[in-house]
Amino acid sequence: MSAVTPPLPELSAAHAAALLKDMLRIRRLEERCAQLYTETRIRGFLHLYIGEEAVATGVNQALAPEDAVVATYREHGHALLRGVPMNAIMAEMYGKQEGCSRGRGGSMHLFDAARRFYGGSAIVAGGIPLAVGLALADRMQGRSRVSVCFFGEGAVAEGEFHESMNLAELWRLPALFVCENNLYAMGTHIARSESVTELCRKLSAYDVPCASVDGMDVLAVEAAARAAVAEIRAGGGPRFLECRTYRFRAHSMFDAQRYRDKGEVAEWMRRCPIDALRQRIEMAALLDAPALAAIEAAVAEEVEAAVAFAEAGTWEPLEDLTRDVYSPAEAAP
Amino acid sequence: MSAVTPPLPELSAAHAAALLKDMLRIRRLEERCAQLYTETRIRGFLHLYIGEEAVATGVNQALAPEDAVVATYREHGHALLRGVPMNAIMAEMYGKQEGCSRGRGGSMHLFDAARRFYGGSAIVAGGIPLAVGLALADRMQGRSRVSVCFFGEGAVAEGEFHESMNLAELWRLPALFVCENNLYAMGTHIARSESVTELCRKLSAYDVPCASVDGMDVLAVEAAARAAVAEIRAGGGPRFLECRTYRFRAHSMFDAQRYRDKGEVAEWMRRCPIDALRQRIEMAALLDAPALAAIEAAVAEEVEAAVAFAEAGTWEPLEDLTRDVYSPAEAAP
Amino acid sequence: MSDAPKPHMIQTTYREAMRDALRDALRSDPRVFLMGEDVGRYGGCYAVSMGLLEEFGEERVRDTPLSESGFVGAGIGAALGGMRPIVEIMTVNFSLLALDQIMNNAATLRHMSGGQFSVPIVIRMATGAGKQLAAQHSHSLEGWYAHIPGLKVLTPATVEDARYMLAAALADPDPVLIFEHVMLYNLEGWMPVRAGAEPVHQARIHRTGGDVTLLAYGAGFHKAMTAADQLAADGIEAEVIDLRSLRPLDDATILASVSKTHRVVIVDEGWRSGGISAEIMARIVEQGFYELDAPPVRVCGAEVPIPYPRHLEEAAIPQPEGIVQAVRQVLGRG
Amino acid sequence: MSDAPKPHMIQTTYREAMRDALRDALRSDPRVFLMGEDVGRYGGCYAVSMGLLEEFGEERVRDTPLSESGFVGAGIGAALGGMRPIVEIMTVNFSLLALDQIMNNAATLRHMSGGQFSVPIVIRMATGAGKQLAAQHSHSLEGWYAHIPGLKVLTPATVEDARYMLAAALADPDPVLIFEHVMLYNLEGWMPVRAGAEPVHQARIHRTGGDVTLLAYGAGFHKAMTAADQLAADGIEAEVIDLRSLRPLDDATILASVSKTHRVVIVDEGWRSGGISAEIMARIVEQGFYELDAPPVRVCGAEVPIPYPRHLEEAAIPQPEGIVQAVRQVLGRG
Ligand SMILES: Cc1ncc(C[n+]2csc(CCOP(=O)(O)OP(=O)(O)O)c2C)c(N)n1
Ligand SMILES: Cc1ncc(C[n+]2csc(CCOP(=O)(O)OP(=O)(O)O)c2C)c(N)n1
Ligand SMILES: [Mg+2]
Ligand SMILES: [Mg+2]
Repeated sequence: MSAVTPPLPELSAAHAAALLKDMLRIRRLEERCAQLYTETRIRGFLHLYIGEEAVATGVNQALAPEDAVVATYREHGHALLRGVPMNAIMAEMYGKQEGCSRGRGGSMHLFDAARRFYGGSAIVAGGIPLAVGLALADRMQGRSRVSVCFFGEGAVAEGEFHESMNLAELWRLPALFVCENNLYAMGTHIARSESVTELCRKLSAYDVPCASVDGMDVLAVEAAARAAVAEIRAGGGPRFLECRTYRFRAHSMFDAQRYRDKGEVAEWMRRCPIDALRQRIEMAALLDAPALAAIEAAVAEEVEAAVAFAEAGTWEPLEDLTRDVYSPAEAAP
Repeated sequence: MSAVTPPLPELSAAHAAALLKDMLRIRRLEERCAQLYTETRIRGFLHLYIGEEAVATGVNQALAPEDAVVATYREHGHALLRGVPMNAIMAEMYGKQEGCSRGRGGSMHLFDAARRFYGGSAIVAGGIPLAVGLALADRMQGRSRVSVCFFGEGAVAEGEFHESMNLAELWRLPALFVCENNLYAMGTHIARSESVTELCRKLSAYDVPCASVDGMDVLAVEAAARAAVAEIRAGGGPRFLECRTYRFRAHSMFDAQRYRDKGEVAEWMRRCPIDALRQRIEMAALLDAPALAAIEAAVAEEVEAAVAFAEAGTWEPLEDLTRDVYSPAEAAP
Repeated sequence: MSDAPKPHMIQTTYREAMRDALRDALRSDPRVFLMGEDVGRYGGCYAVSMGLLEEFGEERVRDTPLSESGFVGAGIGAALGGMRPIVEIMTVNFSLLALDQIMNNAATLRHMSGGQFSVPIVIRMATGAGKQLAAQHSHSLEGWYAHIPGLKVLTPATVEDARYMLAAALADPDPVLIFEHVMLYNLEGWMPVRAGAEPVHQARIHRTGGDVTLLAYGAGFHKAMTAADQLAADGIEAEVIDLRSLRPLDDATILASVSKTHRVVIVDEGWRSGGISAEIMARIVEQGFYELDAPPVRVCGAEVPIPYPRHLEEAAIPQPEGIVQAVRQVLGRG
Repeated sequence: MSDAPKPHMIQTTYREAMRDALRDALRSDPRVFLMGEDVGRYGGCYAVSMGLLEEFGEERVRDTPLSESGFVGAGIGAALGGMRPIVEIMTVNFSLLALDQIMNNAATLRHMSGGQFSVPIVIRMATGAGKQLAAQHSHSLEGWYAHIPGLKVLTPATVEDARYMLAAALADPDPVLIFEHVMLYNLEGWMPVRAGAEPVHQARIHRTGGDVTLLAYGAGFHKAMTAADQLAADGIEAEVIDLRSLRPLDDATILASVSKTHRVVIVDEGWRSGGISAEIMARIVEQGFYELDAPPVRVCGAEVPIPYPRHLEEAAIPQPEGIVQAVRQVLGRG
């Protein structure tokens, strides 16, 4: 929680711009989604990543296109940065068949086979064994890809988390586990759900090397992720990365937030990862005001285009309801 | 694995005799059961505790009659020492209605409500949350009882184990978790199922205090259990006790034992807990040969009486098959 | 008995009724406690337990970590240890993680111990589709749970049952699962003030009619009532029965109605194949084959993971129109 | 086609047939691997995979820790990643621990991703009672699994199906569960040597007869055959059908037989209420009501946790005598 900004020897203007744009794309997309939710264009659950953008953005820097990602129901940002077009994401939010899951998944179930984005898993911890299996497949097939799994600190209480860590280390699999520790699982603070709150101590039970970084600092996340991914690719087995972060919004769209106080929220909001990066950029004079404005403008344009795309999208015909329960050519039950 | 015997300042003749008798009761009971199995008087699975008797015996010394025990399918010894009559155990092995579970459970499901013996659970790790709940009930009702759960090292890989450790420490429950680490889960050596084999490292992930003792030394187990139970009763929260032991027989009655070599088995057999205690007794001249023979004779008599009891037992009538699926209609809980 | 005093009636919502039931239970029996994810500080994911933490404290309104198998198993253990736990699994979708404990321990302990141990646990879960929560958050598995001997399965559909079934479940020495349909929490209704629960394993005839028997439960019951209204406008009198309990099923009430109407439509939001509708159909055939003028018709959930968009979700679960159509089919007026 | 060449016949056991099937699969496709508890060093808890570790090594015959949810989930992930995992859950009794992965991931991913992802996993489990293993080790849940859309459920009852169903399951792009009844592993039988699998989702008529249709699967199929022999001695000709696949069910074969015999007995070792027998009955009634001369009769597992003693275990599951009696009942000769 230190306010001291470490020096940034290697931050180029281009890289700064890229990181800022990535985070802004997530932020603006989701702000727009929240608005669309109140307008009932988007329904169901909508879990916003606002405040946590540095985590997906930093980790994504370390990944190659062929790497796989498994995420949770709070995955819009991850999908976006992995290359799923914003249009397809927004159409999915609307439930339109132009969406990246044909409209069937909505906010919680973004998928994209071509980008190796495996969802969008809405059972807490349920995606972790999938990542173990994806990594196992790579190891057995002699590929040097990395499988990355994102999940919240709430998932650490689930037995599946522990089974998965053991399997990953036992089999020395090329997997990166990224815990987005935003302190709360819905309304439950980690101190009320874990007898030990330092997550790295969980990992020492499995010998999985663990690092804990400031998840509000995109550069810190990037550095830690790069180090971890390099080790994984070098055959070092799995790595665990705890990113200490905070969600600025309610758990899903609305909740009374009786479980945390406004002061705490305000304090974390002062550490907004986007503001922080912008400040660094300004302090180091990496980008000037027009350049920053151009990024915002480009993002705004992308978001509005996505809304238009989603609005223009079409509903999957009712006759297709049972399509894809099974693969084609196989008899339905 | 040290062969040096520590001094035994406090071992009285009476205590030595009691411990020896307890272990012999288990050993001789099970040897007889094995024989009865080959004669097809006992059917189904039969998991023998032979070689591991020091664990149940040592831990039992630390318990009061009102304490609760949850065990596994390898629980004949635990039931016996908790006071379930050998007759009722043997009749249960036969499937006779005079058995401690009315004959319905057999070897894997010994129960005794009066002795607070909660089974006899045949799903690996499935009993651990039960012990957490029993301890929770005691804590909520302000009782100072202890709930003890026995399980094998194989259970540590199950997610439920981890969920339970966290709950127990989070709620500071009066529970003792005893891991009978006999190195194998069926045919799988712990080194092939756990990335970290020092079990106490798992517990540090939850801040549950852990001790690891020589499970072939009944006095060492007793001392560790007494210390742990005293702390639990004093309100110190849960404790974990790893007892390093070995099963001398196959997993259930027969297996090819292709998974371990004869030399390893022989080496552990030289550390037989009963022989070890007998040696100590002899070296310290605590009991003379007639006294030892009397113990053996008493145990033999008890075993043969149990066999006779079981043989004379009766089959539950077919009409009772569905009795007790539900409570009688008007029973109040 | 028409001059017996009418019970005092009050208006409430399903959510409030459920909360009142919980409050009552916590007040009247010190052994009762409520445990589950976010039941305390958060007030329950569907706000059912809002305010209870303040009244009863953290011990008795106990937030748990995300450890479904662990805390359901702990609830079973606490029940064995003399408590009367009400365990809330946030939704049925997460209950699969606790199924081993439910089937192999809660449902089994009594029989396999030769009757020595009862497991007086109540497990509540939200169930059902309708909120556009997609494939992993929209299961209707209450009928599937009804397969398991040793369990009882209740499906309160009315504010009255939301208010009174819990007490009956707590009075039961055996494990009882209560399935609360997510679309019912906002339901408003009138209910009589009672001292205790009505027998919970009896189906209730909510509307009498001689042309066809409509069997339903949970949210589907309300759709059946809507369908019955539409049918009545057309001169078709449906007898609508709220099953209330899926295990045990109230065969007697079902068969009596079938013997009167000779035609049956069964409504079940769960997946069709192997659902509770099949069991009901089998029992009607076994016990009332010669009473049937036509094969019973099932109106069930489509055999798909429930999709997110509203039009597909609606198409995937029973709707009044589908029920009306099924009635016409069974009456040969398709 | 009576002059077509007879396939070459060989004698084997169910266990060996299954092992040969595994060996074949491992030999013919490098993407295939076997994973589960004690499949390697121990040789499989029912000795099915004995010797495979030696031939294929630890990577492809992969022992796992006791982590059912973890390794089933890992199998699903490996399938997504291009492998063709065969995951063995030692017995169905432990599969409840992995049910979330099976229902919420394996069965669901394809539909909810809009058809982008297939999950070509095969999950094998031993199932059933008969070995006096008592309440927690004797479940018959294959019919219950058949409720879940997205899964296929196979129940090989013969050495031939033990030998050839696996290849078909592996060729299927969707998740397939294979239930191997524990009482069948020692079964000996003759089977034809084939190049590939017969269509696995078709029921097979093993014995033709005009008086009654006997529907069964798994170990129950053999009991039905025994019953048919006894009935034949009495002049009653039963048509015995091995269902082979519980999801999908082969309605066509079932209904064709019902149209011929007009009377049906269904044998299912699972618990009666809400079992697959109810679904079969429902389909027969829906599609063949007017063909029925009498209500179908179910011979099912008793609704109890299976007890340990032999006499009670036998009483708790279908036996030939009960099947014979049910046939007499359905023929009105009770
Ligand atoms: C197994 C399971 N239990 C409960 C839920 C309901 N639920 C959805 S999100 C959530 C909180 C998860 O918190 P965390 O893992 O910290 O992730 P975050 O939402 O903070 O990103 C809960 C309890 C669920 N989806 N799955
Ligand atoms: C959940 C579950 N998985 C698998 C099994 C099958 N099984 C029975 S005992 C056993 C080995 C358990 O080993 P461990 O916990 O070390 O206890 P031990 O038998 O060595 O005393 C296995 C795999 C089971 N009973 N339950
Ligand atoms: Mg969180
Ligand atoms: Mg062991």
